[in-house]
Amino acid sequence: MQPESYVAHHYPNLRQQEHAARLGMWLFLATEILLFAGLFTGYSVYRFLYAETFAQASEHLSVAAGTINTVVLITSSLSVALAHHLVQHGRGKAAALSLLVTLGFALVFLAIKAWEWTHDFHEGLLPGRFFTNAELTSTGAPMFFTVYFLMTGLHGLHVVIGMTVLAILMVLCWRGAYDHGYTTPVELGGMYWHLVDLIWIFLYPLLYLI
Amino acid sequence: MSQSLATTPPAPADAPAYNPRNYLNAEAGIASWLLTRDHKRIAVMYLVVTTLSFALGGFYAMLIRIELLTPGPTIMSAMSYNRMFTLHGVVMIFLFMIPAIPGVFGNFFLPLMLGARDVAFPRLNLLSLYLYAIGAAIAVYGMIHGGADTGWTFYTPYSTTTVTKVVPILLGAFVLGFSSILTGLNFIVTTHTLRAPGMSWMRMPLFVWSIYATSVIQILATPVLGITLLLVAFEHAFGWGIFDPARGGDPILFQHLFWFYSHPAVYIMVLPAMAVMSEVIQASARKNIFGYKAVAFSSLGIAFVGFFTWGHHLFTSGQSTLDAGIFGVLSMFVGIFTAIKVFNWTATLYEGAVKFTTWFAYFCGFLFFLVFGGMTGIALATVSLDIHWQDTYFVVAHFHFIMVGSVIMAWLAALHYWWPKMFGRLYPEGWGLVSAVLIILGFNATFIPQFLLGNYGMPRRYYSYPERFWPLNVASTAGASLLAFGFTIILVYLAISLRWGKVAGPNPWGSRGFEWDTLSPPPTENFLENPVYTRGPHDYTEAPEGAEVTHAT
Amino acid sequence: MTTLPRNSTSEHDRMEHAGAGRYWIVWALLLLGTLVTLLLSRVHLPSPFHLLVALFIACAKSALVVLFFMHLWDHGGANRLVFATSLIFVVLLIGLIVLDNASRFALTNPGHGRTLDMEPPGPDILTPRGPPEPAARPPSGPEMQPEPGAPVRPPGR
Amino acid sequence: MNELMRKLLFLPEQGSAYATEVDRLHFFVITVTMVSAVAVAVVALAFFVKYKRRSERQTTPHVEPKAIHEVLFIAVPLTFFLLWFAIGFPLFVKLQTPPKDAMDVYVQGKKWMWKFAYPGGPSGVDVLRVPAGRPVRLLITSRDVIHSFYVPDFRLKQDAVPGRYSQTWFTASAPGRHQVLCAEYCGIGHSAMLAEIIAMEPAQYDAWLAETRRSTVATAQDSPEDRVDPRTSLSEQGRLLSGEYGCFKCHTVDGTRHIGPTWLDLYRKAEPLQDGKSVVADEAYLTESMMDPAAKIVAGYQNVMPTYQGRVPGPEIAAIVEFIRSLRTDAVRPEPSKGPVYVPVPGYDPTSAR
Repeated sequence: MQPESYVAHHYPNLRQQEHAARLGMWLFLATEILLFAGLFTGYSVYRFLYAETFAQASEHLSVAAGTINTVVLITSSLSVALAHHLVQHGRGKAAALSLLVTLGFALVFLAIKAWEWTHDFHEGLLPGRFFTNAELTSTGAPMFFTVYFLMTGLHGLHVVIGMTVLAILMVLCWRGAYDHGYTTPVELGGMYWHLVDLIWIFLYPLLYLI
Repeated sequence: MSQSLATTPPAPADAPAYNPRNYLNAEAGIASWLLTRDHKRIAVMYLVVTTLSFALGGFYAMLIRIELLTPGPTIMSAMSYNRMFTLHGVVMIFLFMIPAIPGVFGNFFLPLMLGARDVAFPRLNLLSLYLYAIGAAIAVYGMIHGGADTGWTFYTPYSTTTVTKVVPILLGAFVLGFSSILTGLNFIVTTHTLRAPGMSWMRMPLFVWSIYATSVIQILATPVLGITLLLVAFEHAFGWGIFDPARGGDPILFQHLFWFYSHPAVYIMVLPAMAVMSEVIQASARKNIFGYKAVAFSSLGIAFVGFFTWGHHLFTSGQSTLDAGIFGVLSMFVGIFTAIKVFNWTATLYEGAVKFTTWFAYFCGFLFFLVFGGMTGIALATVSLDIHWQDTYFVVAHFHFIMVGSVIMAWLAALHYWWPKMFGRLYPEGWGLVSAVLIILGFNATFIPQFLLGNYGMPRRYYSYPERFWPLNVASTAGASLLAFGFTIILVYLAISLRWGKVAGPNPWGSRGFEWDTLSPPPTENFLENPVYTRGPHDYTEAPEGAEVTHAT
Repeated sequence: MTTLPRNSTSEHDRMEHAGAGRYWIVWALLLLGTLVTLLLSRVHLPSPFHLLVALFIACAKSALVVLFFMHLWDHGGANRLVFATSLIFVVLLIGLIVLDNASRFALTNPGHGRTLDMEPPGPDILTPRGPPEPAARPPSGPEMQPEPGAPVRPPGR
Repeated sequence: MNELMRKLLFLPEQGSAYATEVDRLHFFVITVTMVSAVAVAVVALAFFVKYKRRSERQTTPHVEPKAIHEVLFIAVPLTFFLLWFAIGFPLFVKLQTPPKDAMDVYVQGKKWMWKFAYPGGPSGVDVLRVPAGRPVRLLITSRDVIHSFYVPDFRLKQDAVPGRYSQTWFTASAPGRHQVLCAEYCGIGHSAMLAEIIAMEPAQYDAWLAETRRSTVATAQDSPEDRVDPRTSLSEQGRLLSGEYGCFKCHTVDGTRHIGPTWLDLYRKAEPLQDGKSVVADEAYLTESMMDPAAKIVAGYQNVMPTYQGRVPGPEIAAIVEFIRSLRTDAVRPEPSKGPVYVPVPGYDPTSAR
């Protein structure tokens, strides 16, 4: 069940190595969580200071787009989880297809995001000094969009990175690299994608549903 | 020791052997170094780059001290001076103190102490070295093209409006942060998964405990700094206004986020120093530590509580009185954990067999700096006293004592203590003691006047100063020259001993730390046989050539 | 190996044998959570509850993702510890900073530079430094003194 | 005792009751610290002497500490630490809560000067007059970057953050002069951002305030364009305006070299430029240097001066140029406005200043 070729020289066995890889991934995800925590702190402080303005500014965002994107990301998380499940049962090709579905959802997500941003551009709903919207005049409105663009931007960047990782895994799955009981890379790549989903789960109510 | 006596061919006591097939000569050629995955080679490369950084930072420091020799302009303009102290801070903190001990000695000895063949992710380890190099390169690019004049604290809105090259410096620090994260990640996973048979948590050397605690901080704090520095760079480049008071932003928020990393960063620097010293004191006193659990858990305590004291940097910033109180009290608890260590180290000498060596001299210096630096830290946490001291030379002297003093002492102690293990040769003990005395005296002469300057009311980052501060500044500069002289001596004799030093043998100090069980220098695979541990480190209850295991702890 | 987590074998097996069914259930629950948040946001609950409910649902949803999609339900202690620790630090980071803003001397929060009764008379002193009207004031307006050594910036950029 | 400790520790004079209180805590903390540090050192030394290594093969017993040791190691320092905090924190709270009857002064930090304003006037630069014995609340803000208002004699410090006010307060115990420094790094002029608090007898202060208000009320309400007061000479106005715009942070009027060229004898002087040319400092050049400082940099100086384009109205430029013209070594000129010199003079009569 354990092909020796996967075990690095300094590990006694594959299980130990998987344990290490998983722990390493969780530690990495912890750093990602704290990276976003910096932005969430900024959000919290400014929402506290400009509570009403944030509520008004949030109404200029499209709740429909946000909701659809939430559904899209949640579903993409499902397909990644299924991919891992499939590859564990030796069905590499099916797993690759499942990852392809995920990539499709990710593209939909990015497309909707791009549409939203274009909309914001036209409305002048831009961060800081670029803010030109005439309807929102109170202090703090540009700050909302600063925070909004920073958070969705950083999240979007993670989506792109995640897509790259999943694309590579998809190719490897298709070639049958993980059909031998060694599925750690798929699991770790999946965890990264779930984190992207996780962060969006918080961004959605905080930005769209104030 | 016992178990690995089996793995180490017991060398005859009178003719210590130089291990001919070691990690240094296992492969030849530049590429074999640049592409290595051996933690020991990576450690040696870290040693080279951090030493270079230290020299660069020290050069800036000397320029600063010369400038402050007279109250008015001395050798440079105000603008150059502002850049000097910024670069001094950035180089010393991000390029030297944070990576120095974990990168060099953590990398080299953590696997050796755990009985592992390498760290958990050797490729990641090499990547972390390269990230260090890239980060350093970006920062150096920024320095060559004008440097930054913000101070290493990058306080907004100054840092977002200055015209100097602050963005490359920020990005450099950001990349260095990733290097630091990867190192920490590697150490944590190594400690969890690669302990050799018999190496239970309560048998781990104290060095490992402290490095583990350090890694926890690196993992949790560094990302916050990363995003904060990115935000500043972003704001400087595009003006999105997140910290811009003219757009309703809050510069104090920046200070919170910055110190959420940068206060724990002090422990990223000090904990490895404590790690080294816990080993050095046991080897010096030939005695197991007094209160193993207390010392081990106090490292974790420092790592944890150290996170919730960041607000003590903001006592005068306009932070709320309530928050100041919370942060003040929590700061006191960090002091407690440090006090536990100090008392336990001192008590370790009790019933020991103490020998005065160069590294023990550094231990004494370390204890002095830690006690005084720590005590002045407690005084600073006593909120109302901090009001007078905040942003004065008192703070400068305080943090130079507690983090620079202790890190340099530990770095030098580690270098001397482990030199025979790393390179198989001995340094000249006489010269070692001379330079140790010079450095400890020089350090005191540099920074004790600065405590007094702070009391007297001289704010930090002053290019020129009223004449009443003059004599103390001269004293400080004189001390700094002594310090520079001491470092030069060390550099020279260590370089010489690398080639012509006396061959050390596997264990010249008779230490019972686990890392001494293997050959000097260690072979690439660390141990000739897989070690199995039956008792804790630093067990001196039997004579060196004593028979096999009799009792396990 | 002493270092192997004690439950690692069973952990591995549990993961192997968990069916795909539970992923679909989790997915359905996540969609349900999204729907509930959306509907509740239309109800306009009073101020703090509004946020609290939204955050509670978000936490529940993310718990589902973490426990089942990311297998924390099956994984050993160290992984859980890592995740829990990171969350504690996030909460304390945000908590202590917002607490500062909430309990400060009120005028020390941004936006209070222009409170009327704080306005002292006299020429050119203490001009209100409150946040400007959006888009009304260029960033390096006449009040922000340009950095010395700066190339002269065109006003208004 | 108080004085001895203060001198030993190089602490500045105690200008307020608060300073004395804080110093008392300081002495307590420092004494305990020193005593305990020495105690640790003595114990370590005693161990070192007693337990010196006798042979390289020496063994030592395995010592496990008793729980009581570790408890003592924690409890003793913790008691002291918390005691200090318990004394220190109320003092801090006191500093954060100004008394209700305190008089207000608005303080504005600006690169690189301190501006002070009393509600109802007047306002001034770099000199703050306060009555001794009366509490003064400072509402501090900044105009550009963060500064920190630091008065060592009062053991007082509070950051000036742009866009909002922070507060602190003090009561000067006796008439005297106290230096103000900037403690938060703010750029090139950071170390030159000095000001002075002059504590006056309350009666003298009241008289000074009334007098100053009478004489400035007419100009104070005017718009900046009309600030050139026809009652004083143009060069005198130029001198005042130069102080207000912070020219003296970089330019001296006594011939010494500073960040910028001195103004003494500058008018009609041939200045060598960086590009090798030279220029005669006439009215045109002086005006251009204010509006576009980077255009012609005098050799040996850095391009650090900000532009004053749009910030200084025409009549004021004229006044400043006139002031520069008046600065000739052979001319009788008004007292140069240097930064305050820190000389604590006992019994100094502040009303005679300026």
